[in-house]
Amino acid sequence: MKVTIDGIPVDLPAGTSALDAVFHAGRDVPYFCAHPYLSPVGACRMCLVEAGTPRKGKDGAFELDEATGQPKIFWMPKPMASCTLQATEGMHIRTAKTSDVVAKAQAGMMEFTLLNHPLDCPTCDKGGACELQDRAFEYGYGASRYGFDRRHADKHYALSDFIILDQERCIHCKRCVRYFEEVPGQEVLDFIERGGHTFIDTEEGGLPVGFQGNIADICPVGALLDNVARFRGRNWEYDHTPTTCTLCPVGCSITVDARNGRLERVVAGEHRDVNEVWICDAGRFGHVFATEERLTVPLVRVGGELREATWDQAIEAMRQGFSGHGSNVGLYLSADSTLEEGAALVALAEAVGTPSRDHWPRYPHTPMSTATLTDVATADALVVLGADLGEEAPVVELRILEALRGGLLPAEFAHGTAIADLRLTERPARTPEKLAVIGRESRLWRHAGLRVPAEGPDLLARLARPDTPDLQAALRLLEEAEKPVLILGADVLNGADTAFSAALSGLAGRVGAKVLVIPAGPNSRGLGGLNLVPGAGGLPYGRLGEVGAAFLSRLDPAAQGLPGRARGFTVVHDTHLTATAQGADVVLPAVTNYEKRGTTVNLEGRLLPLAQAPLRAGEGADLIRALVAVAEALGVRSPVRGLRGAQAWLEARYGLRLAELPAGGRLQPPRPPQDAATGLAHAPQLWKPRMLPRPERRGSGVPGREARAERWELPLAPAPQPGGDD
Amino acid sequence: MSVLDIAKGMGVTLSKLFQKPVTVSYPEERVTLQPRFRGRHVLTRHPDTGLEKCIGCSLCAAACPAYAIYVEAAENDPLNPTSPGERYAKVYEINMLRCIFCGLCEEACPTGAVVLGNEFELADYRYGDLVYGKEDMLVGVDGSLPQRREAARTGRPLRRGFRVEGGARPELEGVEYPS
Amino acid sequence: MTVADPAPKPITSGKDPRFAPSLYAHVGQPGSWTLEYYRKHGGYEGVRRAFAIGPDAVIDEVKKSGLRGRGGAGFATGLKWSFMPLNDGKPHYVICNADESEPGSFKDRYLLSEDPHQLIEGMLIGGYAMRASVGYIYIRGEYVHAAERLWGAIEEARAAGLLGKNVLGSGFDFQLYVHRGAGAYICGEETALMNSLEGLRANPRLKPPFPAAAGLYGLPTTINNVETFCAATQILKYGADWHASMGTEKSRGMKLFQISGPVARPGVYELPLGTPFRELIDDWAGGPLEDIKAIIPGGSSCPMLRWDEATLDMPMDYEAIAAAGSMLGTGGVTLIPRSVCIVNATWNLVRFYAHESCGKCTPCREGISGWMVRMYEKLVRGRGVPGDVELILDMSENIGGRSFCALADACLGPVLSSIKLFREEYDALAETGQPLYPARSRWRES
Amino acid sequence: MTYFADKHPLLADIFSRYPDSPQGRRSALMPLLREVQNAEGFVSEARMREIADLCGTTATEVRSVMSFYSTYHTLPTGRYHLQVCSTLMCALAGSDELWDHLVSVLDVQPGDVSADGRFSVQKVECLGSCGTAPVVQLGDEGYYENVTRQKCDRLIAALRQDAPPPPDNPVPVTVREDGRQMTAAGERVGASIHDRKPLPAGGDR
Repeated sequence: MKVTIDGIPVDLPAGTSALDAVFHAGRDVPYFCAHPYLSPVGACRMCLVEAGTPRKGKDGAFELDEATGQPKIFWMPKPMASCTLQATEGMHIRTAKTSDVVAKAQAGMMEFTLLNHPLDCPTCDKGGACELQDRAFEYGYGASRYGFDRRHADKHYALSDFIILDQERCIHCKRCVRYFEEVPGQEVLDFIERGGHTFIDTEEGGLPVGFQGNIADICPVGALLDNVARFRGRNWEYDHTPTTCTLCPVGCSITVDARNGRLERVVAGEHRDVNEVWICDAGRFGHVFATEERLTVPLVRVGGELREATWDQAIEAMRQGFSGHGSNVGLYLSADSTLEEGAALVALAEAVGTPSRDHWPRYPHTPMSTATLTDVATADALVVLGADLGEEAPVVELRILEALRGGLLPAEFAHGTAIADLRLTERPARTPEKLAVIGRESRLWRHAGLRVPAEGPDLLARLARPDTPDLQAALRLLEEAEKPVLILGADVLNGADTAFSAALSGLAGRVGAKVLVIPAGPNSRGLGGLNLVPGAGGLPYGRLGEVGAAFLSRLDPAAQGLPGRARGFTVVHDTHLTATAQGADVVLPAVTNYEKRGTTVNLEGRLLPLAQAPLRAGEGADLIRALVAVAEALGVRSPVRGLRGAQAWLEARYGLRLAELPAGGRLQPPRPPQDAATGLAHAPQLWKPRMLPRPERRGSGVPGREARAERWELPLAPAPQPGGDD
Repeated sequence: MSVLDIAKGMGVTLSKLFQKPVTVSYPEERVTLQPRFRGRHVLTRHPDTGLEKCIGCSLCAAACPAYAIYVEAAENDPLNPTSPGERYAKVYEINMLRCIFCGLCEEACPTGAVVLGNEFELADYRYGDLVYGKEDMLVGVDGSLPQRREAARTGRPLRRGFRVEGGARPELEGVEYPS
Repeated sequence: MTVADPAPKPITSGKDPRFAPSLYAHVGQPGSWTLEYYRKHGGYEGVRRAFAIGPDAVIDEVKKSGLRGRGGAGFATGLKWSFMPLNDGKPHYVICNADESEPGSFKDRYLLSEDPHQLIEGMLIGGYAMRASVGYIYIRGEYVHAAERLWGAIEEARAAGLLGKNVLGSGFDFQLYVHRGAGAYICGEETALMNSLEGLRANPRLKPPFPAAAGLYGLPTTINNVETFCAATQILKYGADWHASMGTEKSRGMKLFQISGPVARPGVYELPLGTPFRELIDDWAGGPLEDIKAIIPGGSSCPMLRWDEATLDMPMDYEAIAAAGSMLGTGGVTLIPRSVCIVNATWNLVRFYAHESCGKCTPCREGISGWMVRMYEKLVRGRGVPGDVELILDMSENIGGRSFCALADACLGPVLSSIKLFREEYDALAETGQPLYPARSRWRES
Repeated sequence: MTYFADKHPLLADIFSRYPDSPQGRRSALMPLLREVQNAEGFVSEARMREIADLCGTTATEVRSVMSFYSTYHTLPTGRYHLQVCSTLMCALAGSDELWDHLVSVLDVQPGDVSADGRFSVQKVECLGSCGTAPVVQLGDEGYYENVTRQKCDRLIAALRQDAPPPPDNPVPVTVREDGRQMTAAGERVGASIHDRKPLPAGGDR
């Protein structure tokens, strides 16, 4: 389909909106209500363009312009909103750049939009990253002719602990309302009143925790703001670090905004194959631990008490502590560690010769996933088995809901994702009958056409040979669909073994379903494939108490109700002084995953890169460097002494090339994880207590003058005489 | 060079010999400054309410070509506000060693909170003491840090080595300089 | 059907001896709303004939009659009906737009309350022609009396086998329900009406898809005005030729003209299209009671026309009024007396549109509801300054044709026309703060 | 006690008008709001939640829809809620004076209820009674039309006695029993449709 924008011819697929045609041609048109992942509504009227089409005469041929011999363009009598206008064959479009009518229309519309918008940009957290600010600068008149008082409404009105609303700033683009209706399927926010009195509110006593934070990202103005990051910094002051979230196995793309060494805000990044542009509330708001009460120096137990120490002192303490344990050392790490860190741990374990190595959480056996998140979003039948997605992998829930509203993947153009996808409609029709949920009651139940309350590890067997009408219906759903996807969660996977895998692939093969297995930990799928499980005679994490000496990286067994120590010497490597760390002999400061470079593997088997945000971590070290210290204490030389070394080790051992991973990661058939008993059941929990916002703890990193005034007396004696006197 | 030229030169010398000297024996005597002289910053307050004009917007920091300003904002306690509106500057620091006294911060300020005053006697011993916080710049705090330290040490009133012709500029609400 | 030739000159005056009121033939008669009365006067003959000739022939008949939508836009009804997909296996809906909220219009109210069976029959005909088995009458919430009469009539019709399964033994099933609105002018817009019927905020929907493709509940739907359905009843009863014999070349049939303002007999008059204003105002309504300066030809959204000989001689049909720069609209004629300040009168209407703006799109919400109404208020309160009128004109340029639906444009009808016709009144207010025609009491004592 | 707990036939009747689907259930929202308002005079937050459950939506949506329409009230109204049309056609017949008169005689402002709990007033937009202006609507009962000053006073007096006169519905048309219209001069012109025969049902092709 040929379309001409400001004289620039472009070739576009049918069904493209005029707005995307304009951007595809490299031109610009302002817009507020359109959003790449929401339905176009044409409410803000900013994206006006002039459009004209050729017309076919009675003979079926285009009517020609007598002067040029080209098809004559019949211009529409008034400017059209390009977000809701479908580009058609031969259409001509004029933007503000070539049309004075459009330029005036847009400037006039901007004047209307700004009519009641308060002039509090200096105090508004959106300032500097505000679509309205930018567009007003680019397309506005520069001054308003409105000579009346602006509308006054509720300012700083908390919709929840996380989201704060300023009704004066709202420009009624309806993105947030449409977001809740179309994406998480919750009708919790809507316009109240009509006409000039319209404002946004909820009657539900607050927004539901889950996916509410996304509205702060999509609000084109500062009406809906992240309350956790409120007034923490201006947008141009943040260091933006695009990285991957490692709170759950989905691996959403995020951007970490840090200022002055503190993590102040997390915003969603776009990854079309993983999270699109949505992230969960835990990923967005649960970052406060990264700047609160961090361990910044090693601690060594002296006389029964943990004392601050240098790394050298810590290494010395470890040398003494480990001596006598020989190779009876357990090495355990958290399953959100990177592949590189896992490699370093395996390499050290091999150098020491200990079979006791493990990561947690993990399942004794994890069947292989064959489905990607895109498969989930485009499936025509979905059965969720024993999973509480809200705790295990929240964004999978959004992708399931995407499938239920039609499974339309966003179109892509030269400028990126289609901004106004005309296939998306307001209040989309959902097809709950495509979804069956078998398991304990969860948030997803509301959207499922078939709900089967059940629990226990035998759910898969019961689904394969259904004994109740509901289960029969679920199986029939899988059988009758063309692209079914089966999603498995903790409730069935805790008891998984090879027989389970065989049964699963049997069922999947029989009904032609793809399988999405939700791993226990954020990177347990990747770490499991590194042979990071107890070897012959080795002790798993769950039997920590039986190991002679142990090194634990960012694990807190004491908080899980497990013994927090090995039999003998215990070293803990963590970001905070956890319950386990408090009982350890040596505590090494760690860094969070926001401050690491490395690679993680998500539930699809996609390798995703982590980047390092500039956070203040004191002497904190990632696991690779911490293990170098441990190796030194153990008197062995590990082959992995840095990130590059770890990547080289991974390439040499498994052929994994991680060095030149693209920004969006790479889908790579993963190595099957090794099996090993855990002795523990994994109970997924997304929000850890330390992630909850605690505003009272969020002080400034800058000492006040009072502290400095104490030091007024200089060490120089006598005090120098300031010159001059009356 | 002719004799005439020498005489001409000597003539200038002679004529100046009998004029009043322009040299000011600073610091014993006060130097006279023009009101538009740009010295260290003052953070002004609203004269009627006493609330700080600064709302912590960081625009001064953004405008500063020397990266001398650091601002951290916080939310006002509605019952006991520091500034009008929702937001105030919890931390407001200017590094006087970096500052080039260009006045761009003053131009960028949307509320007229930060104004360059006339004080210039800032010399001090330690780097840290040249980072001025809110406590050092709010209107009502006179003199520089070393001057105040000296006044506190000796118990004598703070003394400034300058006077301003016609007093402080009107923008410096609440600031008084000897004239 | 035979074509009468040579074609006699169409009837274009209510005083033509051949012209007989049909839509309002029974309105105002005692008991006219009962089934008994309606049957006695040839009721349900039209739908019997429709069943006899078949659905496609019904659409042809309506096309041939030249009937155009009576809700204001004047779109050809037969053509609209033919847009409905045939045999697509989906349920179809017909909706009657009885949300009569346009200031100056009050014709449907009496059709609904005094002759509800005529509407029911019209909807049966429409439903039959468009293969719809469910019809809704969206009646504005304030018409309590009319809604009660409608409910009663539907009950009667259902009991008599005129609604429900197998209507009159034709094999056609049709259910009819009344849905009451709750006070929102925007519900007169068909897509907003459907949203309202679905229990949503009555924001207009995006077109396309048009209702005939995806309307109520996403299914093919056609919406017509009350008068249109009633006219369909008459067309099926008396034939397309009879209907086409009235009116002008492109505006066929009779029309309910309403007249309000200072005239001797304000009310509804059924006249053929093309009747001149003068006949309506003088002969039927008894002439103006005071000096008139402007005339709103078809409901408040239609630009005002100057009260002069040319306007009075203008035939009331779609084309002639459009040529004069206004619209026939709903046929709600309002006379504005000389003694009323035109700025004040326009402010009243702007206030109406500001109150009724749904708030979806920016030019209407901010431009009209936020700014325009305040500009008028400022002028009327005597605080205007020179340049305000130019500002209103420039603002109108930024609103007109830029909004989502036609409500904003409707507001500009009275604004722009009053400025054009009575600029001197605006200028006087803006310059002196004093209106040329000061307000005086208009309330009658008894 | 919920309002609809004991009203199953009413609920069944309302829901039967709309398709048996989630969208159809939602359509019952406005009739249910009307039911509650007619019974209680306004719709409280508890009722909003109840209606939300019945319609399969949330209280937010119910409030959103409700606040969109001007005839639903979230605050209690007086026993007699008088709505005065204030649009141009009624204004030309003196509705502004009528409004001022009502407000001062009843001593009540919009949004308030008079001291005796009887009256509340509201200015509304065109009620479709332009031919019989000015008009006052009483609650959800009906119209009083051609409200002159004397009629207004009579109406207020009657309401104060708690004896509201029946709503009136004058029909401003001139078609007589014979089916012909009468001009202002009293002349019957044109024909009567009663003299025309409907086409035979068998078709005329």
